[in-house]
Amino acid sequence: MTIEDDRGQDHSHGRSHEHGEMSELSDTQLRVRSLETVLAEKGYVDSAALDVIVEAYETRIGPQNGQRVIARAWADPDFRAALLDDASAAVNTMGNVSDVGSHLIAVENTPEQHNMIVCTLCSCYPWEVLGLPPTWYKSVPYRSRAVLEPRAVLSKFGVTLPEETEIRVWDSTAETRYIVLPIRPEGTDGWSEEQLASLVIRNSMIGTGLAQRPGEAKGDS
Amino acid sequence: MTIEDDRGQDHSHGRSHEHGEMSELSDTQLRVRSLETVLAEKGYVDSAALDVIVEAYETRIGPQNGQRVIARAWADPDFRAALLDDASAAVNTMGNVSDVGSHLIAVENTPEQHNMIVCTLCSCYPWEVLGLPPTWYKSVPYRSRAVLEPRAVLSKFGVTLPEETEIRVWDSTAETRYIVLPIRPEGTDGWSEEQLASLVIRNSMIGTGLAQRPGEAKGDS
Amino acid sequence: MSNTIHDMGGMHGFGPVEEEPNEPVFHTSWESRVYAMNRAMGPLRLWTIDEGRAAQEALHPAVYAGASYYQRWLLGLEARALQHGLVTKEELAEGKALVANDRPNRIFKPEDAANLTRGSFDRDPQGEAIFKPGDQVQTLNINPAGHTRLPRYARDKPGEVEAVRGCHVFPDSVANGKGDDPQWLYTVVFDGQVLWGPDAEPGTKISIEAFEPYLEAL
Amino acid sequence: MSNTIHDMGGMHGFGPVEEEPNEPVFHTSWESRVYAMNRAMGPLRLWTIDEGRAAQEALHPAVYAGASYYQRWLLGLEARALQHGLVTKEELAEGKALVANDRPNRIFKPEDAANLTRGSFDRDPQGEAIFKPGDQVQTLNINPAGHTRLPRYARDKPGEVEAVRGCHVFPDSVANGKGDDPQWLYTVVFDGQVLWGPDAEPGTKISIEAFEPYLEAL
Repeated sequence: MTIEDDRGQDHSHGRSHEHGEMSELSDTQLRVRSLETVLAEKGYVDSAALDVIVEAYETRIGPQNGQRVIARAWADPDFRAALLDDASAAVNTMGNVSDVGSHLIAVENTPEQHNMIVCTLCSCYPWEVLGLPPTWYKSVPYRSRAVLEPRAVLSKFGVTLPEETEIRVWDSTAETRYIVLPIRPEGTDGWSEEQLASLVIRNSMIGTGLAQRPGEAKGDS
Repeated sequence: MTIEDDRGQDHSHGRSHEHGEMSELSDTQLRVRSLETVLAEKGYVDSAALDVIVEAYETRIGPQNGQRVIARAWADPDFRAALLDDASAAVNTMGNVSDVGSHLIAVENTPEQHNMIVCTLCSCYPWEVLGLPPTWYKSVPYRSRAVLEPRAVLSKFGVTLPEETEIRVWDSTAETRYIVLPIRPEGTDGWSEEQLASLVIRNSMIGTGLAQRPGEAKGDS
Repeated sequence: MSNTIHDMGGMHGFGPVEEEPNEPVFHTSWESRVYAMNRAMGPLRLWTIDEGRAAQEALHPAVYAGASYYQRWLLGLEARALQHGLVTKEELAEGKALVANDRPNRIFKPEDAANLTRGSFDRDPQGEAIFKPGDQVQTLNINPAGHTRLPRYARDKPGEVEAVRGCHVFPDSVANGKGDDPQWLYTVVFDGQVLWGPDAEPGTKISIEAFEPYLEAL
Repeated sequence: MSNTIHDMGGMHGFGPVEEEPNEPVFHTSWESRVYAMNRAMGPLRLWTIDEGRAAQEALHPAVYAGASYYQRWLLGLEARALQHGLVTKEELAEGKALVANDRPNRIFKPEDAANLTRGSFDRDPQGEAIFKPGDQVQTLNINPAGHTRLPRYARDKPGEVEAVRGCHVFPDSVANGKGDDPQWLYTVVFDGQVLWGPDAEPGTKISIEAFEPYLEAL
């Protein structure tokens, strides 16, 4: 075990821990290749299928699915009600995104309650509608802090809410999966679903962000 | 960060973690030397004084001090009463061991109650009477387990007590320090303090052992 | 295991939350292979999702806290593949198959990736749900040696049942090799002050998904 | 910090307790130098014992759980020496003094080692002790960002005061730079079942040394 600290290097937290260091990445890479080779030779995985899974998450299954869900909920009050009643069923009526499992739950932000999702015990995430989680969501800082100091975490994401707004943290400790329905931004009357979707940043569906206002630069998250 | 696991190596727990690996020991060694050199050059430490401190713990300040305390408590009822009343004061009357600070407490094993000492938050230990703690006492397995499953821990040390005996774990969370007064073994009537001291193994003063019986081979702990 | 480092809700010391601008889906190709292998082997039903979690929870805390997310997935997958006898240590060390095996009848094929839907965890209930929304409950103080999904910070605390989420596979049973043992699942909400005392941020509520055996009526 | 990995009472996953036969006092010379430096710098009164603990608690959990005992002491001592401006990073990297400093008036000399007695933590009380042996108390549910000596497993639990241990320096104050703030110290004993629920081993009691501000009357 190499001892590490903060002396001049950023070894003990943050990205270096999350992504490993170059010299060690190659160890890991060799180890992954070895595991895949053995599993494939023994007939447990089909490497071509792995390629297709990777491609699916790099292209098809991502936050764009959730953006369309949220935009429709903003545009269509019946869909909004259906979504809040049974998110799995409602999303599956949209047809052209990947089916979602039985346990999706949508929670609605209001001026009275802001919702925020975490999985303290592992990294549960509604990947059918949001794709794979970002590194920060899976990171030990987020998992440890979100339930204890959600306002402090929100402020790291640039989100400051009025004192009167209750912060509600949902710890995904079972197979239910949560998506946040953010507040529809003002100044969007009459917007199409496609226009509305452009305001739905990924973090707004996790609760660590708000939907963008019209004209606000679209961030990556 | 190198990832490690149990695949063929004992990297993830036990002694390799406690003592480091050879290639890394030398890193640590250089780092220690650097720190000592700088502190000495700047006048914060005197390397000759460090030598004397090391020598003191390698020779003078060790479990032999506690053994004499326990032996006297077994041999002398007045001393036993004084020890249980105020262990610091009682030990300091013995004169020829290093003075102990104000906060030593002796707890007596009986057939009804077996005492066991731990420091879950760091590694507090009565070094004035027992010397420096053994590695297992400072280790994360002992610190995490002793308060939750003391009987299971005791059994790892070969100590099995009757169900009726209550196990009392003392977590040293402040500057008080605990020494266990073990049960005097049978068959020692009329023994001298010196003879009695030979039965007091170190672990019996921590509570992870019992005093040895006459004729029992003396272990290192 | 239950009280391991993975149960980190409310712990300090892990550093600040840091967002990466323009983060890619995968940072390296090995990350994507690790993820895809884990996904592809799920449908083989050699183990459950909770066994997968338990394999990661069994990592030494220094490894768990120091490894990246996909490094943990790699270590967990290796551990399960070894435990289930799918591969041997020698094969992993040499990077090739050395011993014959009973090949699975059906493996995940490229065409299966068209529908990566999650399986359902709903199961037929063994009885009526004991609690209903609005009920006041106390979480139990459990510290099992095996897997559980009741986090430490939410044990032995009073809360309110907010919703009944159906009857699901019980992780504390299935991950410990004792079958589905389906249990009612509830959303139980706690006041921040109840969980954290005066150090809680004001105006916060935290909920967990709690299986019925975690709860007793208040 | 409070809820960091150092607060590990009741955690699982660290492996078995293993005793080393014929263990030496120090395994390597660097271990002995690290220990001796820490001891020798204590009397300089540049920091308190609780600041020393806090410096180790601030290590990343992966480092804390993976380092050996004396590696942690080394990292803690380096951190304090840097924080207090005794040394610079450049000096540690080069292994020699590069900048002048205000030398301490008095350092630990060889003759001081004749008496390595611990200092006293007794302080004059600020008031009468509130509790006496036999009193039933409840530990508070605190989760401070700063240093504390109330372990997580013993928070928010009922126990009994068994002894009054005098009035001591209060770690939660002194380690956070707020002075001694002396507080009464008690031994508080808990039933194993109260701390761990039905998973407790039968017939066990666990005590902590609890400062008065950790307690309220029951």
